[in-house]
Amino acid sequence: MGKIKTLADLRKMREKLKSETDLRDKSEHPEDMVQIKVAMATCCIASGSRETMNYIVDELEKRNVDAVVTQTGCMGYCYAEPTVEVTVPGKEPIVFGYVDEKKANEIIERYIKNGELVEGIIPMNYRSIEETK
Amino acid sequence: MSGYKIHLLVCGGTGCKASLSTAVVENLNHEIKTQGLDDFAQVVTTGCFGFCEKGPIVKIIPDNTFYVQVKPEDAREIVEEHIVKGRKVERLLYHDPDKETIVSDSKHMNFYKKQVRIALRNCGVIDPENIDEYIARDGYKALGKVLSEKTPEEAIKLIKDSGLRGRGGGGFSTGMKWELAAKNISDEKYVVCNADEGDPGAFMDRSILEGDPHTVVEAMAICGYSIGSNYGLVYIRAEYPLAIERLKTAIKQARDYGLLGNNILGTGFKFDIELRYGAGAFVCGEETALIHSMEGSRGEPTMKPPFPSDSGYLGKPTTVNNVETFANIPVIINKGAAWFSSIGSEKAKGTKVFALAGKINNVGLIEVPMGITLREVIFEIGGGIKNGKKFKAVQTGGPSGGCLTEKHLDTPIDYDNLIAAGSMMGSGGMVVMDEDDCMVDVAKFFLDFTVEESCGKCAPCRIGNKRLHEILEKITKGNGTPEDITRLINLGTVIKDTSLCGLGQSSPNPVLATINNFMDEYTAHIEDKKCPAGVCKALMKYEIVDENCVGCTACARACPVGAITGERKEIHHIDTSLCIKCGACIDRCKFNAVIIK
Amino acid sequence: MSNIKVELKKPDVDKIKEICKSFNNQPGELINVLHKTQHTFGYLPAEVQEVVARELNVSVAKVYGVVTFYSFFSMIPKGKYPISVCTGTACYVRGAENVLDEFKKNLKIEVGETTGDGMFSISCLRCVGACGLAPVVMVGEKTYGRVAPEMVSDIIKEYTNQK
Amino acid sequence: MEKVKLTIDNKTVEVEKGTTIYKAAKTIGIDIPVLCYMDLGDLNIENKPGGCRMCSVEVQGRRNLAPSCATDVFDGMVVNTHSMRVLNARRVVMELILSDHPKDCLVCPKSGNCELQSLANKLGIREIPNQDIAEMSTYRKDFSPSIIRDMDKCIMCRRCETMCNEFQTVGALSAVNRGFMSVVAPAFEMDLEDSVCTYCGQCVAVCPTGALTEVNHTNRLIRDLSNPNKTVIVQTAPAVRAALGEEFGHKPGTLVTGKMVSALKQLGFHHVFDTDFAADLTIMEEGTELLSRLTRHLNGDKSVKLPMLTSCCPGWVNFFESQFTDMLDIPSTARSPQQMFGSIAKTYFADLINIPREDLIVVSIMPCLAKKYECQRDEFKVDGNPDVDYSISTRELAHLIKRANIDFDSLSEEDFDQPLGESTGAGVIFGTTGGVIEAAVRTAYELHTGKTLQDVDFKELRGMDGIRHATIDFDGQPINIGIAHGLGKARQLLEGIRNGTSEFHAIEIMACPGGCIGGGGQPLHHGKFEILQKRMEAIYQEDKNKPLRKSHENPYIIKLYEEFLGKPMSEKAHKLLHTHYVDKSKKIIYIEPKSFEI
Repeated sequence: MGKIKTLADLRKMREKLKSETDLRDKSEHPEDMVQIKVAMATCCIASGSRETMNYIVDELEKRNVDAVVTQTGCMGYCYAEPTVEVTVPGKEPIVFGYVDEKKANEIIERYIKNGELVEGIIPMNYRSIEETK
Repeated sequence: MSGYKIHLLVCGGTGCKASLSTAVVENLNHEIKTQGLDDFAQVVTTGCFGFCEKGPIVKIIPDNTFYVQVKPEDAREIVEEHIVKGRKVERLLYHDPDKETIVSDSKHMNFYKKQVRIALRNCGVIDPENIDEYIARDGYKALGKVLSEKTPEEAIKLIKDSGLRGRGGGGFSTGMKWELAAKNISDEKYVVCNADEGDPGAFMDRSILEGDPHTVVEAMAICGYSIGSNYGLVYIRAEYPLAIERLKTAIKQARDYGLLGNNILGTGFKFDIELRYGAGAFVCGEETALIHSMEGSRGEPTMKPPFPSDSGYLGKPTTVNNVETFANIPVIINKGAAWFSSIGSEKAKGTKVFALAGKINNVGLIEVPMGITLREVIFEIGGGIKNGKKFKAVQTGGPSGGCLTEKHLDTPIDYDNLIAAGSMMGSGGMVVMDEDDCMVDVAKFFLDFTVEESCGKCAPCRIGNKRLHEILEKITKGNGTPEDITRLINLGTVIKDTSLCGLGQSSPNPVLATINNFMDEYTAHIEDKKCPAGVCKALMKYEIVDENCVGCTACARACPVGAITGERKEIHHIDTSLCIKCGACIDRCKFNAVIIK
Repeated sequence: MSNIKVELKKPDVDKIKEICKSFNNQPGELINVLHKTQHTFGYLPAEVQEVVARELNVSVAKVYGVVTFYSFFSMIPKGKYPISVCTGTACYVRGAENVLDEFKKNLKIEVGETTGDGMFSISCLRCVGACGLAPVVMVGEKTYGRVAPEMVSDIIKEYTNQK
Repeated sequence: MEKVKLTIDNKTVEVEKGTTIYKAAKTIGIDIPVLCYMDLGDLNIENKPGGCRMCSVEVQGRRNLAPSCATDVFDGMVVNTHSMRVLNARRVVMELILSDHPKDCLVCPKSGNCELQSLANKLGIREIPNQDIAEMSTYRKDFSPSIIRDMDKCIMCRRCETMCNEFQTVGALSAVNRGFMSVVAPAFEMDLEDSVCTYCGQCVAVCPTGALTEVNHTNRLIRDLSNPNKTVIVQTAPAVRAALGEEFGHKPGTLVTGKMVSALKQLGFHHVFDTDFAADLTIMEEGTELLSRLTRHLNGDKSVKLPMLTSCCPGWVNFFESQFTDMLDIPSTARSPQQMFGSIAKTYFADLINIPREDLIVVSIMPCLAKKYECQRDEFKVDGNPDVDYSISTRELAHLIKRANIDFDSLSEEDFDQPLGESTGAGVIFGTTGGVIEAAVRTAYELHTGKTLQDVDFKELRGMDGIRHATIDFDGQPINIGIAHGLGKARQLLEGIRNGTSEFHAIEIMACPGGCIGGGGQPLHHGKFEILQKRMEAIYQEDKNKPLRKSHENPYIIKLYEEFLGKPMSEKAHKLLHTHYVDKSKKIIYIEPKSFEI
């Protein structure tokens, strides 16, 4: 490990490292940011939900969107896997089905960033995944 | 970029380690590997989460799931269920005893709701052995800021303006302390971190050192810059091996990064830190005693003045602050004096870390804003009294403090209010007592501690505390007289009035406070020869209830001194003059025929 | 003072000298030196203190004064399995006293003593900081939490069985 | 110097900044009681641990009471030294101290002369509450040849520790243990005899209670004096006559030589002799040795070590025997005057009066406690019979005189007996720092140069500074002389010799402040320097009064050599008047093979 010789070095280093622990801070205040829950049961993983999740996490970061991506159990819409629930602050949660990378891209760009509605919404008969328990 | 989508934070504090949290980490790592999730999920050993009652704690980020009392064998289920399938392991979640509900994240737990974490900001969040994680969370930013943007005078003024007061007990303004040392002109000055936390039942400093050692390193360097010192010493209890290790690691990492040593951050400022070990003497928490101990002598306090800021370590100007005080410094520098002083009460700014212990549901480490009430701390954060018993008192300030009772529950906690209530802030130990605790016995317990820990230098403390203890012993044996109370009060007052250092000046507090608040218990011991809480053995009487006794002779056979007589199938009898109150008969009797009166 | 007379072999004396030297033979480092020496030898018999005094050029009386001031230093060897009962406040109110009594009764030694076979010694310590587990007992490096008097004989058996 | 104004007991007082309340009060006649406090003034030793809290006073605006001995005054300070809060506190703390102190005052050696006892009396302590349940801290009683440690009586004033470590740098004593069982003791609480103690007695001299006392031989003396089969003779050291009067109410510095002799005769000694005689003899031997070493050295003999150190102080001898064992060949081999006297008494004088040495009891009156040990050394015994049977201190003698109802003041002045009672002024000044070397110079100069000194007063060798040096011109040959009193100062000179920076030819060392006049067996000076100064003046006065002031002119000395010894440094002189030194450092490392290995 090299020495941190100047203040600028320290700042650069901090910026670089921040993402490593950012998650821990963000998760303390999920209500302030976009929350994305990816269903991650065995059935979902089989249909590629892990790839979807990885894609979403990386893309959000690249596009500077403050969001928390968590995983959750099977939402029960196995026909539409991978499924993803998105909660934008101040709005009701919405569940999307068949979320592959392309779909995910669309959700981020259109729904999350611009508030436009995107196709593929699964009709809601519940309020939030957590509360179904 | 950031490789890990999921972080599993596992508490690596002393308490959780004692409950095998190291094995939990190992097993989690193993399971993650088995599942092939190495680049997806990361296990981080962090410092104390504070909720020691329910340790070991495992926290899953980002969904903020808070698992309690996790055993090594639970690792598999956590990984298979939660990490792989995203299903929370319900049986490991916290059960709120009040509402009988399950709370999955710490945010919604009463234990955490009212807490404000400044000194503990990184505890339970970062890996204390990884300087990068500290830097990521604004670590060493404050040092950089002070070195580049502020003169030492400005730095001191900022600390002064924040209203930060010493968290080790005295409550002296930290900024003023720095100013006094800064004003002295000397070829060498020293920054000392007092980590000789000796109060029984207090573990605030240990947790900070274990969970966030870099904050202390950074703060000491800031202090060094402010007062004009290039040399820091941490006086740490030898009984804290984990804290020592982590601090050593932190110092080494800081040196490797050039954040300690010569020409720090290219500013020309030079600072380094060394460790000195305590060796088991409570009195060394007193700053002059601590300095003598660091110089290799008996840890006997000396008269102040001269204060360490004028003549301290090796006779040079020295600033002594405790761990928690230091832990506040970087945040104050980063967020400003106004921000800090907006937290807390009128007279006491910021937060205070307390170690909650004793007969309370949620034993652990908490950080709350000054001015919070005891009721909030004990009943909301602490979850009330264990086993539904009745609250009797809370002991604050360790052996130097006093007992606070029911009537103090709504007093806002700050330095002055606690003193007014006959106790003190101390370093932050809070031991809760319930109806089963005898307050005379508790006073005796603390005196026993001071007698053992008195350095012996001044007569009132050396002999006086011994005599106080003897009188309490006499009372708990049932030989007390009303004059003993007068004697306790007069003796206690004089010891406080004449002792050399803070130890003796406060050692009679537990006695005086319990006499003040629980005179009825003293009277019961003295007049009625009874211990209402049933603690003082000498005042207990074992009796056999005739109706319940079947004459099985079990008790008589169990009695080690032959105090129980009676023929088979006839009612037995205890000769109280022979009885040594060992309790063997109660244990043996299957018919609840032996009772304690 | 212990009556055990100890013969220091040359390697022992050399070891102590080496420790002193690693602290530059500075009298101010006395406590650090004693820590390290005790760590090496397990305790600090008079003869060891004499060597330390000579090396650091301080009086033996001073070294002894320091050793007897700090409870961490011991002049008698501890048992193979040193038992430390935490008697901090939190442990006390949760019944540490009874646990301690049970150990004393079981091993037939007092606090500060070592059993005849050199297996166990009992000491009290003030707060290991594991108050959540009160009452706490440590045997060597191993910590036992929520110890009840009934558990004492089992804990002891754990070690007597291993030998 | 900056001045501050304050009020003490409603009186205004102005003192220098940095003065303590205690000292400020003293300037206006308010004597605040102290117990652990000790101020050795010019010796620069101030013991103020703040331990006894007897001097507590009330300071307006302060939360607790202030120890006046260790609290500095400030401008506008308002002090009350006798409020009821203060009096109550002092009483309670004194009761506490007494509750851990034996109550055998009636038979305590310090009874009547005990600071604790008189303060307890002043504070009106008449009972000790809860004494029935009060545990006492008790320790093993420790008897050594010179000093008895009865630490049950220790009140932890730490004065002895200060003397032993800071002033003397002997390091025999330290505070040990903690809390209620803390006490001042040698390492491992071993016997003083096994420790590095030099028996200088400075600890005894400052102990406020009966914790540290001298081994008392008065009863043995009375027994011997009442034994018709024994001839009991006495020698008195030079410093005794300059201080004994203080015990009888005389001003410090009053010479009581004649009365002392008279009292000793009344006590029944068969012959009253003078150690000063032996001091003259010492000069003959030591002076000759110095000259011989000097001449050989100046002639280029590298095997001769210089400087030569004096050897008449037994505390000093003990010091280098245990702490400077690499330098055992530097001190003069001459025995001390006490031992030279004993040796001559039990040979020459016993022959003279024709009795076997066993029937002759030689007693010495010494200002010193180390002398008690010295006369027991094996080197100074013949077939187990010591040259000096025992030594009693100035204080013990005073006690004995009072005990015998001798009205000291009305005594007539008497002269010492002959032949061992005649002395010159040179012998007298042995009692003060610088005296031995001055006496040696007087003789060595004349013997070396063959000239007669015009002025025998070497003022440059006198004084009270801890370390002094002077160069004396020996007829063209400059001789560098060093002087130290107090073992701490001696250590400094010795370290200079050890690292080769010393340029002295001869050094005089005395273990006690001021030399023997401040010895551990003298009336207590409580660190008051002016008392030592007066005693010193008395010694030089006595020197001046003497018709003969050079040792080699003492007619009885001349006669002794003619009749008995031959020449200085003769074989006989060697046997009787010289000694050797032993390495005592070994004794603290006890290696007893067996048992434990680590």
